Amino acid sequence: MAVPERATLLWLFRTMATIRAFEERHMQEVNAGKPIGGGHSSIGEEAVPSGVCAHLTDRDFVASTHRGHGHCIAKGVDVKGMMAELLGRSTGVCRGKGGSMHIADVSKGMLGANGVVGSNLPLATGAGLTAKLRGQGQVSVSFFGDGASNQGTFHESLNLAAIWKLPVVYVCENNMYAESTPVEYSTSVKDIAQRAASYDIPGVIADGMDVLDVYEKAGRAVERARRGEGPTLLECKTYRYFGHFLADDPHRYRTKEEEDGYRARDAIATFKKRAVEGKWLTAQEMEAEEKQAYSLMEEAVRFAEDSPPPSLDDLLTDVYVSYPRSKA
Amino acid sequence: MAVPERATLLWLFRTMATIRAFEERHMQEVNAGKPIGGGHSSIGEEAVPSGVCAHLTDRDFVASTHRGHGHCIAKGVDVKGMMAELLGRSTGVCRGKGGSMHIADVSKGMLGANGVVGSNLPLATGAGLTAKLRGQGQVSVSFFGDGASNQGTFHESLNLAAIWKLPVVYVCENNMYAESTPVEYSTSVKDIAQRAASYDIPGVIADGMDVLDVYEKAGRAVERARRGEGPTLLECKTYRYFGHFLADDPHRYRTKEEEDGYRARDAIATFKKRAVEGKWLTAQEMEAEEKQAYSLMEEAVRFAEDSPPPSLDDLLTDVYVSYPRSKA
Amino acid sequence: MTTTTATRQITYGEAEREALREEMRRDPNVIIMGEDIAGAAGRPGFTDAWGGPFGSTKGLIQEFGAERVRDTPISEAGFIGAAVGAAATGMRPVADLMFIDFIGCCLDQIMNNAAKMRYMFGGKSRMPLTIMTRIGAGVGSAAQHSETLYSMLTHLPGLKVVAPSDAYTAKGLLISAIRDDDPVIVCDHKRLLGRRGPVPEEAYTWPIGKARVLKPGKDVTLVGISLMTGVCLDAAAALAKEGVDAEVIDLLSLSPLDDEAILTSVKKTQRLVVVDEDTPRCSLATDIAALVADEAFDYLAAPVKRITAPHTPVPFSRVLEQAYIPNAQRVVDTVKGIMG
Amino acid sequence: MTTTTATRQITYGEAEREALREEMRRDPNVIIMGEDIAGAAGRPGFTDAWGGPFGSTKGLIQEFGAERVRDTPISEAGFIGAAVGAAATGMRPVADLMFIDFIGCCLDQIMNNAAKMRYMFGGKSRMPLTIMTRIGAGVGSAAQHSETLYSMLTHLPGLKVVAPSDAYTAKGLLISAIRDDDPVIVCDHKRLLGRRGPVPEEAYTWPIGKARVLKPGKDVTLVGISLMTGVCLDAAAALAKEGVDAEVIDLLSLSPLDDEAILTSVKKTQRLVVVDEDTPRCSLATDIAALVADEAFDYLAAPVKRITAPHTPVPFSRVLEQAYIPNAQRVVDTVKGIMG
Ligand SMILES: Cc1ncc(C[n+]2csc(CCOP(=O)(O)OP(=O)(O)O)c2C)c(N)n1
Ligand SMILES: Cc1ncc(C[n+]2csc(CCOP(=O)(O)OP(=O)(O)O)c2C)c(N)n1
Ligand SMILES: [Mg+2]
Ligand SMILES: [Mg+2]
Repeated sequence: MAVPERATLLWLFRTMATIRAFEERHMQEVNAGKPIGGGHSSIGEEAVPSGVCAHLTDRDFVASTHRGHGHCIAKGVDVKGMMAELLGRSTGVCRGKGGSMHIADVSKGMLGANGVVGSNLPLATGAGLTAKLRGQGQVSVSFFGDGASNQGTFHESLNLAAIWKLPVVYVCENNMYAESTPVEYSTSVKDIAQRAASYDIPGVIADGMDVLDVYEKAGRAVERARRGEGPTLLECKTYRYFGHFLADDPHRYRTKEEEDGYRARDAIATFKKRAVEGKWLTAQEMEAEEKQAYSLMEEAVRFAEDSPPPSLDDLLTDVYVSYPRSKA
Repeated sequence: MAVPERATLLWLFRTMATIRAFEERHMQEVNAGKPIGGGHSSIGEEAVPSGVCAHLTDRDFVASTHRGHGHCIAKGVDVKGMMAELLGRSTGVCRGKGGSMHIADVSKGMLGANGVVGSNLPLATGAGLTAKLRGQGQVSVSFFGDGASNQGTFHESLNLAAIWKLPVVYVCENNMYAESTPVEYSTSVKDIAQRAASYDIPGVIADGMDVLDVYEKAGRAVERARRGEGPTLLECKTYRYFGHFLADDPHRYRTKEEEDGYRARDAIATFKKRAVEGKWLTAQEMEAEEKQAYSLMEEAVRFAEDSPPPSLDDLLTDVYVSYPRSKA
Repeated sequence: MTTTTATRQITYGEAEREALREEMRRDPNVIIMGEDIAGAAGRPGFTDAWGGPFGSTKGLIQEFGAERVRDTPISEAGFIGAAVGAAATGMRPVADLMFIDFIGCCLDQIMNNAAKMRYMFGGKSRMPLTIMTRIGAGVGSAAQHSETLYSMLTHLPGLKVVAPSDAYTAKGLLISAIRDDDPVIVCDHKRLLGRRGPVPEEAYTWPIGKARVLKPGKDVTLVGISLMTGVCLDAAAALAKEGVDAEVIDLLSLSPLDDEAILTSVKKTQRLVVVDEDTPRCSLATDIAALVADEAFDYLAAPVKRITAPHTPVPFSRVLEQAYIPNAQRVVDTVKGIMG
Repeated sequence: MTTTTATRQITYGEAEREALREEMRRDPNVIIMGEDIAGAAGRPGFTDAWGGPFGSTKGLIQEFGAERVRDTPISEAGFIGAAVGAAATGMRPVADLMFIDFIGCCLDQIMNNAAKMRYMFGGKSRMPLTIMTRIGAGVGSAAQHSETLYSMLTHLPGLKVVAPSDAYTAKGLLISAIRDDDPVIVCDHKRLLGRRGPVPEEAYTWPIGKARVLKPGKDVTLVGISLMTGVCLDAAAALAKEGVDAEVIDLLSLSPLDDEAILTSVKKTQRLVVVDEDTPRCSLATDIAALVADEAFDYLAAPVKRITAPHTPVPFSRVLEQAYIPNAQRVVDTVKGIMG
């Protein structure tokens, strides 16, 4: 494996650190009872969106899941606008109307988190169709979970993308659980990548705890897509450190030992160690990045809290309202 | 390949001949403008339901498609009641309320033709669940087309049956077309059986123009299911001689040569030839069976035409009717 | 706006094809996707085998090619969801859902993505998606191919729903739907597709949200939808012979609803009968009745009546199917019952 | 039948769990299927990790085992369709659809198979299927987890739809649903699940199709559904202080509808306000208004009023979400407006 260039390494680290800082800060706010509705933390999985989105620009598309904060950040969505969104403020990226499960910024090619498991795969496929029809080398990425790989939309989307040779990368974030359900129960194959055989497309497994492995394999898939050779199914084996949502206690369905095993391979810590050992980046500059990420979150929370909530008029905007006329 | 015993051979031949006679007679009625709504002919595909259902009893289940007459006959549904159904009579197996696309006889384990492509796979899966919970060795079969194999229900059903080891045989009748759409356009794999890899279950290809090949391979799948070893995906390569529905001219999307090629391998004619050559059955007894099948159809049409249509009261029965009260 | 001076007569289906052709010429972002909309996809030597199950897209692939007139596998959630994704990223797709009865295969994409994205994203996205689909009983296709069902979609915020009643409105509404930045469902009654009527050759729009009065009258308001508009006109003609002067409103848009047109008419006639082929519960029929019982209450001289299909699936046998569908006689009888 | 003499208080969710347990003991054909209804499926040492996302099935797997309390993958069309197939072949399954917002993933199985088979097959099959699902806004889950949506299902012939309003009716209706030979959708409001109320320990049924009068009154009829029944009671209490005597009907069954109960009440009070958290178009609110505008027209003294959510998706921000949901103040104001 070739080591990416310094700017890329720095971007990968910064992105992972920003995601983690964001998720931690958000968790803190949720625990303080601020945003109702909670949210799904992606702590532990930072390497996946970072390694994939490193290959994308604002002109490429991402369709995301209920666990979407990391995808947003890696796709370049403004962190302050995100925090304001999660706190339901009018300055949120969705003006406070979407919240965690529908956070989006179409101007960045981020087509939204999605509260319906499996629902984003057709969306990403359609974005891939746009890319193909436009012919400008854009690429579309769907992130989805191991659980989502059992939805019918997975099958229909991969078949469509395969027969139409669409520039889509289907990234399965296999964190081994769908809520409390272990993947070995829900899923009839050991590796989800194996399902690529049903579509005659490449099925690739990456170590989702190793950002460089994800980066390399996603790079190949994105390049293949940009060249017009069609879709790839990329399975990233990863782990969420916390519960399914913030109030969920994961020890009801998995062992502490299993968790410790993954935490010992923490993507950020491992990267730091390797970067120092390989003299790619210095410990100081990485610590500075981390500090910077945490202080950005302070700023983001302050920004959000200083922002007003939406006005009541916003209830009826952004949708044609026909009935009852102006009475709702 | 071991030649089945004489009674089985006779059953296979009689069933194929009955299906063909039924479809021809129905076509005649449709062309005479009798049943409105037409129907989907299965002429050319007779070997598939015959070879599969030879392994089933009334206690086993079949879930069928829009092209369901053959499945009904092979599953033992009364031919007179079927003809009456297609002509909309009160003596029809569904009392005239279902018609060709919903013809059913639950008492025979025939859970219905189905007008929604792909919709029967979950039904058959559920019947397989019943079979498993009952623990009496029942088996469930889903027939579906090449087109249906691109529906999400295919994926969800096969995954469920695989993880739960349900006694279900998924029989893909690959007749190379879904309406006018060739399978090589719609489907990302050469052989649909290949998709079994996504579920870690056997994927088997049978020659759907050869009833003995279907019989043998279906037998293995049914036995596996009865033993509690789980589902099989059995792809039968076959061909419909006529259009998608009776008014469809198939020469708008396929060549006469292709058709001729399949007709030259006609399942009934081939079987006859081999049976005579192998001295399994005599030409005379097979001709008698065919004659018998055609005269059964005369009888069936007469029965149907002598039967009254449903009474207007039937509009509101067989469903709770709440509203508007007794006013419809 | 309620009539046309065109003299050329074409069918409803041809009118829609013309709308598609004109919009595809006008805007390269317009594409069509659906099962067998061209046919024989990818088969050398067999272009345009079907041109759509109802011929609505016949001839378009020759002019616009297979990239823009795109046959799909049988994967409603997949390809309609892909149309949603394409619309979110700058295309203006028209997706063909063969029968509205198949809505359950793809409703999630329509209700959770297409209908909600603009609102959920704080207005920062557009969803210029059109879905064409076929409704209605009467052709012997039984329970899974004969539903009307538009009431279910009208229930959903974020969707616009229209139901043309003739060739003229079919073309105008389809063009409006394609140009609209919100998702629009166009419900075509299978028994209207072959009917001829005057249609201008050039592109024109019929505004979404606008009903029309097809026959003015002073004694009772009949609201018709899709095929039922013709039933209302027949009933009005029969009623005229008996001295009852019915006003016939052709609803055309189900969402948004032209409540002004309905209220104005009922305030004049003081009586309302809604004729709707959909099943009765939580339907367009109840919707319009409820509107009037609230906002025109003081004008009403008689109970508000609804004539609908019964609350059952569609039966196969012809005698039952005919009894299932509302007809002019039922309208006449109902009107007489409230004229007293 | 409208009250219970029980004194034991348990939550709505516990009442449902009791109903499930009692019916599973009573009939070995009763099974439950759904995502995480036990949890940690197949993982040695971790039985019943969740007991359902809302705890409704907690403890059942210990008694009935994983064959009958069956966790499923995320495959709504697959497992709900499998429940339909199991019901058609002799089981009596209860399928758990986590949120009604996911109905679009499996509607085809419900509307084209479960709802129609009995009719299509000429009455020769049964469909003893129960689907439990969660409705309603107010917990900050935004547009894709907060819908009410039962109106869409009520529209469909062949389905029965119920919406309990407290622990007592939750248990009685769930038992009725399980014993019913037609498919029944049980809509549980998420904000009711934790509320306590008196519930008898033994099994009992609340008849499907039967509403109840929770507070008699003579001036105006308030019809509430699910959580909105409580809103009606609050409004009635506030109105009483102002001298308005409101009758509160708790609808409970949406399909079939207890039209007798509604008509009897409105004929007495002459005024109707329907309070429905669902969006307004083609909804239960219009359905009930239309019924009354037809069949109790001669008794009505004022316009028929509907109080509903606006015709928009559910917004996230708490201030907007609170404004979205109908409340007692709106009911009071509306009633005052028609008391004239
Ligand atoms: C269609 C649908 N079914 C069920 C749910 C409830 N739900 C939300 S997240 C989730 C688990 C998803 O698992 P996976 O796809 O592996 O993603 P992860 O949460 O592990 O990131 C479930 C069942 C949903 N949101 N949508
Ligand atoms: C969900 C759905 N989509 C589309 C249709 C229309 N339709 C009916 S049959 C058919 C083709 C089915 O092809 P296949 O599964 O190969 O079966 P075959 O007709 O070849 O037996 C289509 C598209 C339908 N009935 N249901
Ligand atoms: Mg997961
Ligand atoms: Mg086929």
